[in-house]
Amino acid sequence: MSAGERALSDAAEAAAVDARLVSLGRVRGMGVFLVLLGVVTLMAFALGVTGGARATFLLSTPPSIDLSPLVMSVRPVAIACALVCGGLGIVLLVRLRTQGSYLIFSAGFCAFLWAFLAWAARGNTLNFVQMLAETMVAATPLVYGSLSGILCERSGVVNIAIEGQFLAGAFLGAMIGSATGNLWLGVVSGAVAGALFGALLAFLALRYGADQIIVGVVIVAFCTGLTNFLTAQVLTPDQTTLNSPSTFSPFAVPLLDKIPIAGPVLFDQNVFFYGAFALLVLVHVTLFHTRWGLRVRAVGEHPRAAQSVGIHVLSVRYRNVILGGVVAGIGGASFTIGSIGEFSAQMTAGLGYVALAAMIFGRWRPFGALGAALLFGFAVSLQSFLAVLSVGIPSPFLSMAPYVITIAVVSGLVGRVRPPAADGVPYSLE
Amino acid sequence: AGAGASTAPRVAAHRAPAVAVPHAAKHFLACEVTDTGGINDRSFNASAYLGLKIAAKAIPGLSYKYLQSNSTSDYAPNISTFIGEKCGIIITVGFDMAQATQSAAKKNPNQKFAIVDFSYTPAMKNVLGLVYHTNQDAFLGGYLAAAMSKTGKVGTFGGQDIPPVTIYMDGFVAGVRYYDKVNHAHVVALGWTPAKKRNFASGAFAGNGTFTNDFTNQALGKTTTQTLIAQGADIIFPVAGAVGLGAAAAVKQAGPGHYMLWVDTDGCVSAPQYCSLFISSVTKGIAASVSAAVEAAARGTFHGGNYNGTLANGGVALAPFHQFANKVPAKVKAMLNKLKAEIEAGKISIDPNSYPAS
Amino acid sequence: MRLELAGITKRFGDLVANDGIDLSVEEGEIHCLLGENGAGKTTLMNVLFGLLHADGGEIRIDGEPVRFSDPGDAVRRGIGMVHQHFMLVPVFSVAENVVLGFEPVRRLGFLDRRRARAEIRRLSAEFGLAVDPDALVEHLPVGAQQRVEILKALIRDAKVLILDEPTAVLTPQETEALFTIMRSLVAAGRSILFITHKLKEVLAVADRITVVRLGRVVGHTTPAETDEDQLAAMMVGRSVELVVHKEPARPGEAVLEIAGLRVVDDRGVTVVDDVSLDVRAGEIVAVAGVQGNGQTELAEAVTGMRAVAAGTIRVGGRDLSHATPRRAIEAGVANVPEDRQSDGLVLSLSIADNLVLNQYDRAPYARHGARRLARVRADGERKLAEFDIRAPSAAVAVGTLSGGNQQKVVVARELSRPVKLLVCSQPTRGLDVGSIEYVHRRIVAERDRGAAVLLVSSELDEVLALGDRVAVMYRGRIAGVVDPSVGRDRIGLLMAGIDAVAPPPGGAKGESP
Amino acid sequence: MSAAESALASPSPPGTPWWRRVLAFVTEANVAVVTLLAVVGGLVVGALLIIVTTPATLHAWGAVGRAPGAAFATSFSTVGNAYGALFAGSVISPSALGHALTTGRGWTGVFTPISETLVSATPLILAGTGVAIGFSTGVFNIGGQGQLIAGALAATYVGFGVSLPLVPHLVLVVLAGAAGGALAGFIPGILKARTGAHEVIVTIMLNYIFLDLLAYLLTTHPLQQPGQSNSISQTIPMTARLPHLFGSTLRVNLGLLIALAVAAAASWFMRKSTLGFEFTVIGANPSAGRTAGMDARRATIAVLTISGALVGLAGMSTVSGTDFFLSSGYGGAVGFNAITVALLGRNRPLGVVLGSLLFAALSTGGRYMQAVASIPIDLTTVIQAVIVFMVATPALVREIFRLREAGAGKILLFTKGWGG
Ligand SMILES: Nc1ncnc2c1ncn2[C@@H]1O[C@H](COP(=O)(O)OP(=O)(O)OP(=O)(O)O)[C@@H](O)[C@H]1O
Ligand SMILES: Nc1ncnc2c1ncn2[C@@H]1O[C@H](COP(=O)(O)OP(=O)(O)OP(=O)(O)O)[C@@H](O)[C@H]1O
Ligand SMILES: [Mg+2]
Ligand SMILES: [Mg+2]
Repeated sequence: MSAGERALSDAAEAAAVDARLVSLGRVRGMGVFLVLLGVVTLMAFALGVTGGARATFLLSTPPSIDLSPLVMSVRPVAIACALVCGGLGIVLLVRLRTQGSYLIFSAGFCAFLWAFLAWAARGNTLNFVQMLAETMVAATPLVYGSLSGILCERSGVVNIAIEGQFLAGAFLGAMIGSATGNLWLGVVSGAVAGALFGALLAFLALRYGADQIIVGVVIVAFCTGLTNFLTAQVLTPDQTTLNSPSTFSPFAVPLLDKIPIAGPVLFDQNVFFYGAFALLVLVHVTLFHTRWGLRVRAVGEHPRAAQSVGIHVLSVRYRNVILGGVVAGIGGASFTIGSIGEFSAQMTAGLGYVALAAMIFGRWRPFGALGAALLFGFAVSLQSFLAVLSVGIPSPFLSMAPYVITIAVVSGLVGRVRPPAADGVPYSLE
Repeated sequence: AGAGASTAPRVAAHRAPAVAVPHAAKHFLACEVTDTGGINDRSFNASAYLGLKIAAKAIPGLSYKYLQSNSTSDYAPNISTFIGEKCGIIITVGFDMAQATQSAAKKNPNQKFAIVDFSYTPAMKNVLGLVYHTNQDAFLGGYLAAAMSKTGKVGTFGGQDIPPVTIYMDGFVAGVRYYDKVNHAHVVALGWTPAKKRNFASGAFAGNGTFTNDFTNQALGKTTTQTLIAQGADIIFPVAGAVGLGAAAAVKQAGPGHYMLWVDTDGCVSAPQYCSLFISSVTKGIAASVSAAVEAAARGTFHGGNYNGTLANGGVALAPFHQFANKVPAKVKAMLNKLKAEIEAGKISIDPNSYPAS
Repeated sequence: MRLELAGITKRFGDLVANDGIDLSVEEGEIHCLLGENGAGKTTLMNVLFGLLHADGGEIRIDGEPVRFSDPGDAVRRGIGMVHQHFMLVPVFSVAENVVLGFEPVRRLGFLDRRRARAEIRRLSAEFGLAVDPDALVEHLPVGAQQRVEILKALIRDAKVLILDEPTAVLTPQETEALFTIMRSLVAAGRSILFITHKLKEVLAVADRITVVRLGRVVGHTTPAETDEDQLAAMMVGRSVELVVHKEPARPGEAVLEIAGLRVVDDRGVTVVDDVSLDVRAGEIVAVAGVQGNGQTELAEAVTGMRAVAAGTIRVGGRDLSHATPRRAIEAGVANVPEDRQSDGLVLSLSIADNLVLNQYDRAPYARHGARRLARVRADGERKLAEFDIRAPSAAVAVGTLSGGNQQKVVVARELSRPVKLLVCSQPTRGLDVGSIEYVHRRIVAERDRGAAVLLVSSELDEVLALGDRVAVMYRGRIAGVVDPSVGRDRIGLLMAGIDAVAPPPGGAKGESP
Repeated sequence: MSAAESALASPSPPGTPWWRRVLAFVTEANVAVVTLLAVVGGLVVGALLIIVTTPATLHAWGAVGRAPGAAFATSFSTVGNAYGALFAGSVISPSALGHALTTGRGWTGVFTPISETLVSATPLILAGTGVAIGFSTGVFNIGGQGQLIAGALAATYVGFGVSLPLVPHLVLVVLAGAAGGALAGFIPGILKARTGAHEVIVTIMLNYIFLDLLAYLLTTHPLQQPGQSNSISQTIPMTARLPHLFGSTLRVNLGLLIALAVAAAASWFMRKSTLGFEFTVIGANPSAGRTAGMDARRATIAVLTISGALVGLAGMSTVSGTDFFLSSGYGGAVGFNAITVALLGRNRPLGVVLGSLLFAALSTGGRYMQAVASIPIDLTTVIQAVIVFMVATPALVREIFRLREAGAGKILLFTKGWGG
């Protein structure tokens, strides 16, 4: 190869950019933050308690095999955590490399959390396992929502309508599940409801080139109004037959449910939970390892390129947007027949938007979104435990915790995201 | 809390068998303006609406309708819309609407109003304020819960940290503590720790407790309840309207040995699918008092003023045990009746701080 | 395989992009399609490739009429296209891009990446298209990206290969490599439709030449029977000055003084390393170098677009080391950015607005925070004439102009205010001879007016034609500052990081990273 | 483009008779026509919903075989009643008018509906304009609800906190409202600019945060009403209330004028001001803006702050225009309707004003419709949604109603995607 070629390869090295790497500034920020957290831990949780204060963490609930509860003396634990947290912060600052910085940061943050929980549960008992279990439950609808978002946006269609599809799925799921007394029919009809609005989005955005965000926003408004209206007009007059379905009850996976901690947390949930994780793996694998996925991503990144190799951009998008609707619809059904039973107006409480946040936060990757969902779920579970442990924080502040944490993480750790290049861009042949 | 000067239970007096009085019979329109909770909140909006229905059954020719409020800004226009509709009486629901109701009542002295969960001082001629001393029956509920608890822990949580809610929780906690005192037991009430001294204006919290800060998000109710159960409670008392359904779902999921007390209405009537979980319900006679007010208005016997629902006048009560009729020990039942009498007679305190917390 | 286009007509609204174009490509020939910006070359190729549907005329393969409803059809009939604007997914690996739409799969549609790699390696070897199948396309220099595009066509076994302005973004070395590939392809019995603006190249590789103007064929010819001037005249419809006339520079005092400049990208990698360079009033310093060796970052640093890690930048005595773009502009630095579409223009806005993009808030275009739209428009119309920008009016969106005219808008904006230092990167990329002539004249005129000019170009001809001095960059450092008279080869070697005296280390294989 | 503009822009050669030109105009898919047909479409969908959910009509349709006439008759009367009420409750009630004309009294009754419509349009105009400014700069502000609350809180505090004569007090309250919203908009702005946190996430989260903050402050001194243990704020004094425009009984107040002024100013700002131009450029192509010496970060912060300030004014307009106090039920859907209205108005202040009036009319009329015909007010949300659907897809409307492709006045509706 000519010298020129060599120069090119060097040039290539020089020009190489890894979009996934975080900037050094951010690493520095994380380091400083951890150090501060360490100090806080020391001040508040270590010195802020009476010497003898003990905290008890329950590590096992039925059905898992019995573990003796973990009894900790708060102060030493807090001091240890403070050291770990601050130490890792310093590590970040001195090595100042981007690789693995997230890992180190998460470790440090967990140390802080542990100290915080110990402090919160001082002189008291914290059911740690159940705390994790509730994290999972709270995360489940978010997983469905963000997967729906990923399916759509990876193919280049922004789906802001998730909240609406949630509502539709929740409504129809409850109504059919209740009317027929068959929960599986409820799931199916939830999926259908979601698919319908997915189809509407696809139809208006793809066939008529309507702005995807506008259509999305309006679908939410439409679903909100429609479900409110039908609840008042149809469900309420006939509550017992139309709006009191039973719910999927959790079933324990034999043997696995015996595993301490993991058992009750992961293997004693209801079908929507297992479904979410199955779907998660499925979407990940198909998206990144199959022909279908390759083509979907190509369409989402560079539709003209996809089209120039004979891929039918619009049909790929139609398929994905409707699939996304199905997923969101099922997620919606989980609000009613997977949890509460009856449908009540606006019961999804904006979680569709939170799911959207989880998707962006997770950088349009299934497992990234899972991480975001779990974080949010943990915050939800945490705040309810703190409330019951009555740590003296005014309850409105407890309930804003999940949202504050999300903002902190998104601005502190995630930063600028890179959506699929053609996301939201209408596509036409000529 | 809310111990307003209890005027004679005037309204209750009219709850005799409803004989259709001719001159009232031709046409009478009763109207309700809901607060933002909506007509289907399984709480005071729904109860008030039930009141209208009851009145309609009692009085031929009485028709009723409601207007939904979606935000604070809707109250005034909703009320004036109904005034325009020539409603015989307008029921407004919730303290949120106190101001709107008051100004509307001042502007239209001949328009009859009744407002749920609020009482005016000084009382107004054309407005009947309906308030309920739910800490009285909640006290009984607390005692019952403590008596029925196997784990020695019971839990409560509220929809929001506001008196109509926390007054329930005060009574509940008081009942539990009273149980401990008289039975030398150590049942703990999770979810609400009333402050020694109540002083709202200063901004100090009226206690420290668990709230969903939301009367509609049932999922949150479920999470909260699961948390209470996880922390050992086996009997839950949600004071959060429809959010209570989330609690019921959680209790059901927690399986045998976990029960709850419903709130506001008799749970076995308003949420029958969960009747098997309800030891009893701590009710608040909104429906009864509203229908009484409407009927009074229809019959032309309406007087403004304030109505205080108490155990004595049946304005608040502990609902039947239904499926627990023979699970609740006779001893406990007897005790509850005794307590009821003593509370009516004002013989025992229902202030949680008059008993030690265990 | 023999390809014929007969009377192809394509309209966009009332604009006729192709007007009854006839063209035929014989087996094993390189057929050059030549034409100025907006002549309709790309449009014609898109029609041929099934991306656009002709309003008239027909396509014949070996005499048999065919209809391409989409590129899939065209590919099936053995037509491959390397697009002017690459059709590559930046975040995909080379292998993924190459096999896209043509994926080898295992059971359940799982991608068979191993087979894809093997296939690519085979073709690479066969036609000397060095490229690493696992590299991310966005990390590759354009030359390599081009090879990926060619591989895309080859793996689909294209008989006729369309190359739309493939050399517009290539360095001399890359261009040479491409020609070698093209020759080996036609040797293997494939035929090539080759579009370019560069007459030298046409004469170098073409078997036959077709020239189009304003959507019409203006003539067929062969290298043997024509020369550059004749071709230029055919393209533009008038005679064109191909050599830049400029008097020897009369440099004044230094305007731009760069000392020990170090620029670090946001990952901490040093991209400009200890660079010191002066540009004096009335001289053009051309910076040559392979894409990605720091010359872009150098220009960005000078124009305040990129932070400076160490060293100083002074313009007219003022320290601009840590200046914002705005302060650079105020200091009299004009900037013709490398990528006009993404950095130079707002395609959705009108020409008039784009012409005042860095003046919009100053007199005479604004008063007390209010824009004077009437004035903006009037001036826009004036500059349209002055800089001979071909557009119906200054009110039309810049996006509707062809490449050449878009570049003229940028140049017009930068040169229509007092300028101390003119920084232009790849100023004639993708432009036709007519526009190139114009832009070059403008740059020289600016120099003669007494401005200092820093010209960054990977276009060796341009460097040699315009530069009074040539600074060659390699891996962020200045490999040498030479007089243009030293000639292409010496400079080419410097660009490749090889000092002319040292023998080129041969046989280095494999494309990184 | 604005409807007004497209009306002028309808292309037809000079010298064609006026009626031809009118005909040409009404048969082409220009903004005015499409919007009108969208409204029709929305009402049709609403009518169908009424018919399929009202027992009486369902019953009639069940027996359509035997008495088809009855089915139609019932449907018509039901829908007729509902929409009659919708109109009477939002624009003018014929009966009231008749009564007023005959007796010469009760004129306020005649004007009450329109006044109510204007009242509920006021916050929509303000908030919608705010969101629109964001959109036209490629910033998607879903934080309307939060900024609304922030503005309302600030206005309330200043309202009861300070005591001044009417004019200065009002000015202060208005400024406070704007400042509150501006702060709530500044947060996502600075976060996006400094850390790249996406404004969609941050603004959504802030909505919940402000809701909880409100809940907290309402039970806390000094906001909470003295002697009141409920979560309800102090009432603001007369001096802090926006004066009514037409006497005490009609609630339409100074807020409306403020809203219109703001809309006009915004229109000028986006079209003529240098900062507005900077916003447009950075919205369309940030890197080009940067090359031209614009500061994209500063612009992002400025846009979100201004956008927030306008939404904050909306909050102020409700507190000191109609409510006079805050409670946990504050806000409702204004924050989200603002987005829909902005889109309906195609991110143009003039459009936002018209869109707001339409939305306001539907919801005030909806209230009356529920009171008279017992049709749940949520129906109007559905109608509103359908309208925006159709406005957003002119091509669809063109197909349904067989309109010609519009020359000028063609509808261009766009937002930017995530933009990264
Ligand atoms: N999609 C389109 N819509 C409208 N006009 C178009 C479109 N594509 C091309 N044109 C116009 O058609 C004409 C021919 O464009 P084309 O890209 O074929 O020119 P070209 O010969 O490739 O020019 P260049 O040498 O700059 O690539 C130009 O005026 C261009 O503006
Ligand atoms: N925000 C808006 N709301 C309503 N109409 C608008 C808006 N912005 C622009 N328009 C319409 O678009 C037209 C063109 O806008 P533009 O800003 O170009 O005004 P202009 O005609 O250039 O002003 P001037 O004549 O002072 O230069 C305006 O005349 C107006 O009719
Ligand atoms: Mg071209
Ligand atoms: Mg072109």
